[in-house]
Amino acid sequence: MLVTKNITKRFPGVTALENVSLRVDAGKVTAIIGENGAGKSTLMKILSGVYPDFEGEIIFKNKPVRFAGTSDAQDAGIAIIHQELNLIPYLTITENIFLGREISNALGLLDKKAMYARVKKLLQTLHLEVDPATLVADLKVGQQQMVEIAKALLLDADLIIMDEPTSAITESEVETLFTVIRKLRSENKAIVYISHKLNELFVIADQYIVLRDGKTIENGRMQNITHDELITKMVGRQIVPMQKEFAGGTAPELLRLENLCLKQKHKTDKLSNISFDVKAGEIVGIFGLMGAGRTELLETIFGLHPAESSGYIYMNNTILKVAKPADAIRAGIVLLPEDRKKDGLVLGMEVRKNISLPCLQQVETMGFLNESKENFLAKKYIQQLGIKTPNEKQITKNLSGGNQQKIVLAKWLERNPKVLLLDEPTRGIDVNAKNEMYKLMQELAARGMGILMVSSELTEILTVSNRILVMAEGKITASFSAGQATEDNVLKAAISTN
Amino acid sequence: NNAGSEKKKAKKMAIVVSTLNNPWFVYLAETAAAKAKALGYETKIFDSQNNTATESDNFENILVSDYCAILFNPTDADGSVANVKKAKEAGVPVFCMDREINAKGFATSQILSDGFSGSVEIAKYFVEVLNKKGSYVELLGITGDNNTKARSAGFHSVVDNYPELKMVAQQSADFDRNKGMEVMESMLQAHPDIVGVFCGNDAMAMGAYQALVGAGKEKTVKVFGFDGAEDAVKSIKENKLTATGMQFPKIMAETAAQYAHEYYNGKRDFEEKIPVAVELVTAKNVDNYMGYGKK
Amino acid sequence: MNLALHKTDFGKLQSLIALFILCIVFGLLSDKFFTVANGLNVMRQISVNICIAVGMTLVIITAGIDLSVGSVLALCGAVTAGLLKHGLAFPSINLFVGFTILGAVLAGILVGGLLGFFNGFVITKFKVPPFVATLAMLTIARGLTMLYTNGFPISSFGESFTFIGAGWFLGLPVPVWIAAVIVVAAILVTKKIKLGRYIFAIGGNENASRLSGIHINRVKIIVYTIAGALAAIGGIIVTARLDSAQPNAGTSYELDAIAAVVIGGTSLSGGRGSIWGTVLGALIIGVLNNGLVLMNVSPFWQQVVKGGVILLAVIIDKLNTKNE
Amino acid sequence: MNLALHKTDFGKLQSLIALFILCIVFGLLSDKFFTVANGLNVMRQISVNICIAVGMTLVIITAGIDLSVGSVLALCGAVTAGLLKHGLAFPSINLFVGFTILGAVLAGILVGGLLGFFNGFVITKFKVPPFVATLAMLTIARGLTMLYTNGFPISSFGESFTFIGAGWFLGLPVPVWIAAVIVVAAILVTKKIKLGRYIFAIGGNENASRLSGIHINRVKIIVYTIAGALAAIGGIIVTARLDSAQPNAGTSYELDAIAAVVIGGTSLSGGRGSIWGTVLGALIIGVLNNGLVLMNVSPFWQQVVKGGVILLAVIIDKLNTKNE
Ligand SMILES: Nc1ncnc2c1ncn2[C@@H]1O[C@H](COP(=O)(O)OP(=O)(O)OP(=O)(O)O)[C@@H](O)[C@H]1O
Ligand SMILES: Nc1ncnc2c1ncn2[C@@H]1O[C@H](COP(=O)(O)OP(=O)(O)OP(=O)(O)O)[C@@H](O)[C@H]1O
Ligand SMILES: [Mg+2]
Ligand SMILES: [Mg+2]
Repeated sequence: MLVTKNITKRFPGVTALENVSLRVDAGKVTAIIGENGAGKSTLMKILSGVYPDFEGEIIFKNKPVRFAGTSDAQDAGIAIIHQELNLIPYLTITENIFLGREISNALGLLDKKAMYARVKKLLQTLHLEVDPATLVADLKVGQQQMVEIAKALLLDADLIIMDEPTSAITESEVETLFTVIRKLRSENKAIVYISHKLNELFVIADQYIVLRDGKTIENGRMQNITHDELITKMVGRQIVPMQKEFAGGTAPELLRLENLCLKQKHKTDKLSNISFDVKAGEIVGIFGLMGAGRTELLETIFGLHPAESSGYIYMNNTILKVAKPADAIRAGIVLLPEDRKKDGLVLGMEVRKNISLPCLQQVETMGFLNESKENFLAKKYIQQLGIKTPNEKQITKNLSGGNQQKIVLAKWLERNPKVLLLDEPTRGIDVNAKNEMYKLMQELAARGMGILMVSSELTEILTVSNRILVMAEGKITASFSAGQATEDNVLKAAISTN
Repeated sequence: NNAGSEKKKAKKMAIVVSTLNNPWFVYLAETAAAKAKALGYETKIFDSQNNTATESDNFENILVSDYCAILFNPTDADGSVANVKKAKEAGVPVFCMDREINAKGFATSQILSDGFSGSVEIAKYFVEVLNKKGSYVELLGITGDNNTKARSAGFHSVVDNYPELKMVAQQSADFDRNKGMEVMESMLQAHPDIVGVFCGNDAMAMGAYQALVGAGKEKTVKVFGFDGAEDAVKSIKENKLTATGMQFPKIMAETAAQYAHEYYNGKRDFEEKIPVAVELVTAKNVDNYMGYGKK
Repeated sequence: MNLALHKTDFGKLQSLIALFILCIVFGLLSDKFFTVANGLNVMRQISVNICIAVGMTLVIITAGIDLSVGSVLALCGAVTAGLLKHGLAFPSINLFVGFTILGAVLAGILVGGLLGFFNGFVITKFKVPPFVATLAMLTIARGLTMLYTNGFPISSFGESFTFIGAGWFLGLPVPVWIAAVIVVAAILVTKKIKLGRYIFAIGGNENASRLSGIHINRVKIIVYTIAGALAAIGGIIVTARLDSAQPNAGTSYELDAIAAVVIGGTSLSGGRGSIWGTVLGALIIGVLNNGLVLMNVSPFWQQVVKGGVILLAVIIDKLNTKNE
Repeated sequence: MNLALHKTDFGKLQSLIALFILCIVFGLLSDKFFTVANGLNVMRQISVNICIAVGMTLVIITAGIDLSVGSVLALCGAVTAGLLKHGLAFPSINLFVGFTILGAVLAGILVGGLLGFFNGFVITKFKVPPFVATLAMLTIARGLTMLYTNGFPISSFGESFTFIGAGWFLGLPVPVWIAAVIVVAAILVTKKIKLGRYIFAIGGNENASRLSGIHINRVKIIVYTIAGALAAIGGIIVTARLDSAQPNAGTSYELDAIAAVVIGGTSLSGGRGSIWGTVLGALIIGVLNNGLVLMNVSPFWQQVVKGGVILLAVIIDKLNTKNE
């Protein structure tokens, strides 16, 4: 279906791709795997016409092609789901999905009914229960992710590229996505699938291609390789999976919530009577299906909904008034938000400036910002978290998705907070980095930090948490100690609503 | 003549002035208002912001709220005609102050200060002071403005007959004191040898003088203004400005108000055009004058 | 975010409240306010601003801005007037072209369209920020107007032309009809056809729109061209109304237009807004100017009050939208 | 986005090229251009615009805008002049307060700061778009100026005050020194202290900044206050230079200031920009005004040429930045 020969792409200061040659077959799901910054997205952007200027050639359906723009690629029959969401916030779901290919009637007037109907069907196949007339701005990341998928499906292209389509969605949505993919495969379409969730690949992928540092390392069939071999190939060495040791337990209580509620007009409350505590050195995992209210929970603790929220937050047994994030931060509570693009980073700013933003006082000397201190700080975390960037002066926007995520974490660590709120902390992070992240979390916990982690990855929750809370429709439906928790009793609790 | 048949309107006069962004017109408007009040009328001042369209809006608004007369300082001799027409059709008498409208039989009376012949007077004195030779520069007012055109035209109608008086630069400074200064500063760089400046109004003249002081040329370069503003008269007394054209906003405003009053009391036959001469103010006769008028 | 959502839905409604309050107040303070004659006055007076503001709305929704409308208005008014009055003369080849009213009007609109096209071209092809590009056009067009008119007005064209600005049709002033047609057309464009959809998309997220294969530049150029043409129509109305083309007509009209757009709830950062809102914004400004003049407020105080009221109007708006 | 990156790095350099070309051209066309006297002349003339544009730069980097600077300038100039000339009189309690020059100047700056604070307050607390809030302040402040001065200038304060605007110090005009101090201070603020960093962060991504614990509102209010105070300083300089406070001073200065900022490579969408660039922008505009007068270009043509050159300046800039 598609063959690339010696594709090379350079950015100022970085060679993202170097002589990449690969082939993608019809009727197969080809997984592209590699560490953060390996060049996966860049390659996909080239295939889909986002970057018209590159060295090397692309042969699509046995014809050499060179796309001047995305519309060319679309016309040729290549659709892509970008890693970063690309939706128009103030247009509805329908308007977004049909953007650029609206249905107009003879008079040139938009046929809104037809489009609405079409989208409603599309969303049904994806089990996304929202009105197609909803503004995208009002969807959560997960829901937006599904809209992106729908958008790609509408094209019914011959080659569909999915760059980390599942980074923001939960198992149930992943399942629906997979049924869709299987259908496409049966229709003899080619699918390129990028994900850092390796076990997904073993479920859905037929063959794999490993990218490392912008070079193709190897490719083969999924059957003939094991989980660990795959990891070794991407990272280039063995990695030791984190071993969980039970901390916390008797440690003093750090954060306590009492009857935390979050009202919303003409709707059922997003949170109702949430009460639990987090002990020093404890990692509490919160699991739930998309829309369970986990994000709102963290946001409320962090002081983002002062007007609508009620209930009490205690820090070390003293009541804490959080009217705005600054209050929470002062008290030692920090949040790693769910949507790094919107809430996490100033993308236009240099890496070092993003890292130092919340802790500028640390890099001051006599009231003046001290550049060398700042660079030192930045370098420290680039090194500690293995952030892949030419230097600390790189514009954050130019970093790969996963590396951006690491920066969001880095910027909080320097403040060494007492309580760390993590909303989907490993979204878009590669296995190795993930593993490092888990180790880091334990290390921090060991230092007496309390960690509250929201994740849609059940395995992740089970690996790191000392205690697991399950949320559904704004309520806590169950609580397990790490010992008791198993895949299915957690999932049950997540689905049951009472 | 529908004079008799009219029902008595309320004793309210509207004063429509081309702009309040310039002290001279503020003075014109306020004197008119004061006089009308003294004659027992309610008054309201309307600012046309140098925009004939805004002037139309003002007229329309006036015509729905029964005023008995409009004391009018037009924004443009041609553009304002339509507005005066509208007023006449609505049976509201219009008395023009200072600036005319280029149409007969619409305004009940026009009490005009003749910018053209005023600047002719200044020009004559200009020629005399510079005794017929030397290079000079001119500062124009807002481009496209009536007074800008009239005053410049009057000035050149005289000065251009003296080949040895050479205008080396002609720039606009928007009737603005600061602009006047800055443009003058730059012109002095290009033409250090000038002996005179003619300015479209006193604000620019004062600015130009400031620039000359800055360049240490205030003694060698003669500055001529127009309007008879307080600052200008004062500075002529102090031998800073050389001359200005004294207009008599007080006289024009008060005459207009007086006429409107007489019209209200039934008088109908007015002289359609009453020119109010612009008098040349120089160091010699300055003592007879004060800001905007005679002592 | 939600705020934003509600803004687009109810923004108009909010400004509507502000407008009502304003009318009530003026109604109480001046018996002249609620007369038919005065109502028609206000409508006639805002119609030019509406023509301009509609174009401005489209531009602003694409996250752009057009500062040149005021002087484009002046130039096109002058051109139409000039062609009507003197036609086109080419002495060299002693050719003279006379113009019918329709011809002159179309020529004026064409010129406006071309100037707008130029704006769009510079903005898209050379990536000049709209603010700078149109600021430059503001001075250029003003200069051209002065050159074309030598700074002198062009006047008196006779009834059949002045009809456009001063005439009546079915009990309403002609300018009001023109404005109405433009508004309806613009609402169609924004709500019913692709172009409108793309305008919003580009303003909402230019990059995403490009990835969806929209021809960003083409759309933008079209929008600026429309804005130019609408400014031209405004210029023709003004000229006809005064029976005279003033070389410094339209000075600082861009501010009134932008104010109408923003008060109408269109966001200057693009992606959100509505024609309907803009109309309300223009009404608020028009009623304000009219009411203050009817009441006996001194011109100096008028400025203070006007500023204050505009502020209040928007604050009321915001306060209502806050508690979603 | 790389564009963006390079823009911030080299933007200044680019405008520098434009400036050079401009100077060369004028140098060739007029032998008077490259004289010390004229150089000082230009510097003196742009110093007021620089005062204003520096404040404007900070505001624009936060993704805001301040249209009120022109009339704030006028009001503060008038207040200073009034206090100098007539002091403060409270007849009721027959109290009279005279003002020293320093006192009057500080009072003027204070008023400017307060007006700016009010802008910031309305913008942050009531979420009024900066454009509307400051547009309202534009009319309000102008009205207050007219009320305070009754529309008449306040003049002649004597040598020691006019020194501020017309005096010389170490071979440079005093206004140039004042502007220089302000520029240096502003560069320090933007590059060397927390506040500056926050200003950029807020403009770049307000959400992320809030979640990083930055007090958005506080920072914004500070910025608008600074802008107001700087406008006031500009007003005092103008008043001192003319030895007279003109009620209509500063009309449409906001456009010149914004033009300087944008030509200097600061993005109106916020997050990017530099004081240094703004200074270059102001220089380009100043040189342009000066050069055109030196060459005695007719006022009509001047406007056309000016617009064209500004356009070219920015285009050159862009073309150079394109090929990263
Ligand atoms: N616009 C750009 N400018 C400069 N460098 C870039 C740009 N885009 C990507 N890069 C660099 O190219 C390399 C590959 O980036 P890419 O996004 O393809 O990685 P990736 O494999 O998708 O990583 P991830 O798994 O985190 O998404 C990275 O080092 C990144 O910093
Ligand atoms: N912006 C919004 N407007 C309206 N409803 C919303 C909005 N965001 C979330 N919701 C609803 O509020 C509830 C909580 O959603 P939220 O996404 O916070 O839960 P979550 O478990 O964090 O989901 P996710 O895993 O996607 O973060 C859900 O019913 C969701 O549909
Ligand atoms: Mg990627
Ligand atoms: Mg969430």
